[in-house]
Amino acid sequence: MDIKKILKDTAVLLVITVVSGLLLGLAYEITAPVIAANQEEEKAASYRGVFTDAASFASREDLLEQAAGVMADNGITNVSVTDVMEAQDASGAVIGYALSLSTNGYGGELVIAYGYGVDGTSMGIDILVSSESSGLGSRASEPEFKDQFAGKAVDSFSYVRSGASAENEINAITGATVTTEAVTNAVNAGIIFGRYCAQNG
Amino acid sequence: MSVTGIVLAISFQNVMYATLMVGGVGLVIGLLLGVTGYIFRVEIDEKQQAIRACLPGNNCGGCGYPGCDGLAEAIFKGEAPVNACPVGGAAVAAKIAEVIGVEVADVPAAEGKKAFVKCKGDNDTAVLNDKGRKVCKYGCIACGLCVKACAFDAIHVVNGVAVVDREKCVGCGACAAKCPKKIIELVPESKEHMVACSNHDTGKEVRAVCKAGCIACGMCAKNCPEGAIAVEDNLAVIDYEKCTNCGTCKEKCPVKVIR
Amino acid sequence: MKMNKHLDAIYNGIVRENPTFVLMLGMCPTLAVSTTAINGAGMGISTTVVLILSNMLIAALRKIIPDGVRMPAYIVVVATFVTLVDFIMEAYTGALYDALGIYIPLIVVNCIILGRAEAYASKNTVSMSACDGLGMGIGFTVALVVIGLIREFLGAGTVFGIQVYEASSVFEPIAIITRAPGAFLVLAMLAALQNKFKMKSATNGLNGTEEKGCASDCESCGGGCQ
Amino acid sequence: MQELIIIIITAALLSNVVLSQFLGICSFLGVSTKTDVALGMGGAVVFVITVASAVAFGLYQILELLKLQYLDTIVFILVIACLVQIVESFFKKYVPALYRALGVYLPLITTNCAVLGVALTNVQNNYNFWQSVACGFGTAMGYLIAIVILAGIRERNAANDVPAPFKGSPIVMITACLMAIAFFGFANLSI
Repeated sequence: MDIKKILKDTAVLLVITVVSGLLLGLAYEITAPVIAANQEEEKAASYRGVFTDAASFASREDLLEQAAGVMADNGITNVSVTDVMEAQDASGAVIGYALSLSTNGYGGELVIAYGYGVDGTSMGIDILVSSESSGLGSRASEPEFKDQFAGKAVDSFSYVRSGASAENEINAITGATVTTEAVTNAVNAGIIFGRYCAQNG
Repeated sequence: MSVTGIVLAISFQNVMYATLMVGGVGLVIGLLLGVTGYIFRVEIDEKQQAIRACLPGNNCGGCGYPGCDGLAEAIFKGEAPVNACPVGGAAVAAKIAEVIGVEVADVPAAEGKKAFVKCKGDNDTAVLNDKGRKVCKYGCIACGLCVKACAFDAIHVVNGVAVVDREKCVGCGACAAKCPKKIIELVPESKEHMVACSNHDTGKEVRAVCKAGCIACGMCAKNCPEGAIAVEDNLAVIDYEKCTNCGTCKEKCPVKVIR
Repeated sequence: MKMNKHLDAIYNGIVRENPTFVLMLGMCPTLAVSTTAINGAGMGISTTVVLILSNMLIAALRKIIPDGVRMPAYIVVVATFVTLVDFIMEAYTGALYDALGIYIPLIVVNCIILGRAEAYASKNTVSMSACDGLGMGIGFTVALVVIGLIREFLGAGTVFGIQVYEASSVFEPIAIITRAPGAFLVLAMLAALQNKFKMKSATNGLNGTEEKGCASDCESCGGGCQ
Repeated sequence: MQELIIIIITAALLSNVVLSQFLGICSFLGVSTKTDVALGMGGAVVFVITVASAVAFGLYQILELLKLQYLDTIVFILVIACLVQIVESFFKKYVPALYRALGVYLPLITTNCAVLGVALTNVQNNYNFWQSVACGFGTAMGYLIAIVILAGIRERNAANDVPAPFKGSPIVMITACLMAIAFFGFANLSI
């Protein structure tokens, strides 16, 4: 049991791991605030994109807690609300809610930002996180598909292969029906939760 | 933000936690590996590791064992002689002998090997076609793959045929393995006479393609006192066990193809 | 073509021992990230940075690190660099970070980095290891971009993100190519092409078995034996 | 208990680590020459991933306590490297034949993306202890199944007359591609 060799090996490994821990700790502390700022700014940008005429946003943690309950009551299992922001106009009056909705798309997690006006109109959507296959599902973030949800006061959306006529119908992305369905389900869940927030906001 | 601003912003407590955490795991791992290393250690005798340390370690396989580890194991088990390493030569043999306490003298000197190119048809003696290539389809095509394969710079293409530098050659066989025409042979060091041709066609056909090729006349076979040379498939082949380097075959050969 | 040994190490990494086509290392990122050329380039560059830095540090420490803890020590060095690159990229190049997603931490287990650390850096000088890292990195990036281009063109009709042909106008994009099985296919074709290219000369090892001499008529056999 | 079995089956078949998530391909392509070697490698991976998942869960609790989640990659990989070295010395002592057969691919398990991938996904799905171990075991079984199937096919391939340029690694990759497409079939099998 040649202790000396074992201790020597462990000492070398200890020195390397301590130095590595130090480096990582420092790096994390320096970059953490920058990363947090980036994420905050990114979220605000997407909400502004979804809620053009909102002047400011206030985070509503209380509504966020109730989100899971509301989803369960309406039998929605594949969509979860990950963030609730109250949209206010210049005078501070509540004009709607900006929600982050997470669901599973074709390639994995799909998170969209959705704006719901207190008068029941869907202000629009934006794709925050998507791992859809490039060229197909990823075309969901193109205006041609996204803007179909903007400015419509409907209870729910449904998609058709092409030639959407009714107000609550949208055209699916060719070759990416799974992605289209995921986005549509998320928006419909957003409408239900948005109406809930408007009623007891 | 001035540098001091950044420094104050970092809460040293977190950094210290991170260092302790990673360092702690490193410590536990180091000890664990040490202990399990000891529990599961395989009884490789220190002597075998010492032998392995003496060997050059370029795993050329010249000794016939899979790399130096294989040779070290064989020497340790006594299956291989101390000087089995062609590359290391006497120096390595002496060191190993010291390690396992055997006198070098009383160990039979293992026969080192030298590479030999069985073709001497260069651009002058061999008949070339209109594109400047040798017509003979057995001989050396001067592709240079053996030169690239040799780690000891012991073989070069000279005037269209590969030639071995016997001093530098350690007999590791890398060139023989790489030769596309398979005409490099490993000949025991002590032997001086070799047939520098691989052409199996009849004498007449050989004469048509090369002035220095073996015409299978059999003069060497008839005159060899030991019967060490025979003509097989129109080509003279030497049996190195019987050959005593007397050189009669070399004199008798009309086309001087035996070196 | 005798280059000085540094240049030779770089050349070696790109052509002779190209990590993706020859050594068949680093398959996981190659298959999964090379959906588009830009992703491939991003992944390639970040891997190259980490590869060079870790190769140099491991080469510098090679005498100190005892054999008993060789593996954990190398891993800590590589993991530290990767996490640092991860933080820096997330903080200062957000867009690229979103595209590469989970593959940044998986650079740690990218077989090329540890493979080169163990096979090369632990036995050579710092400068040579740096060159080897650079060579391997470039080889990997080139391979990734080439595969990315092919998969992007066939699978989504774009080249470097620019739409080259409208979907189903000229040619219905094959969706499977953008998925990972497609990557296997593209890689198989490229490796076969490489074999075919090497195969043409009668003197490489691949078809050593048949004894057909090339009758020294080098024109017809396309050379390759020099 | 029933939920654990579902996790195991989803990890092994539905999202097979090699053929659906595409992690751990280097050793998957490298070691699958003969079925017995593949079995040995699969066994080693099952041990490493299962134990690694358990240990990773424990360590992550500590990391969460100290709010050092960003250290998860380095700590997990350290643990995995240690486990692999233990397995390596264990094989060298008790199963030397397998040790020589696996050769360089045993340390390659450390760099095996599957092992770290599983540990990280366990953390992301914030499984509890038994779920993590189940997911680890399931993933490892998935790896074992995939590598043994590929080894079987490769052994038969050796006898087929594969076109010359496709001999060697290209034919292996095409086989892997076809297996991956076959495993897509499991994708929408919901339990």
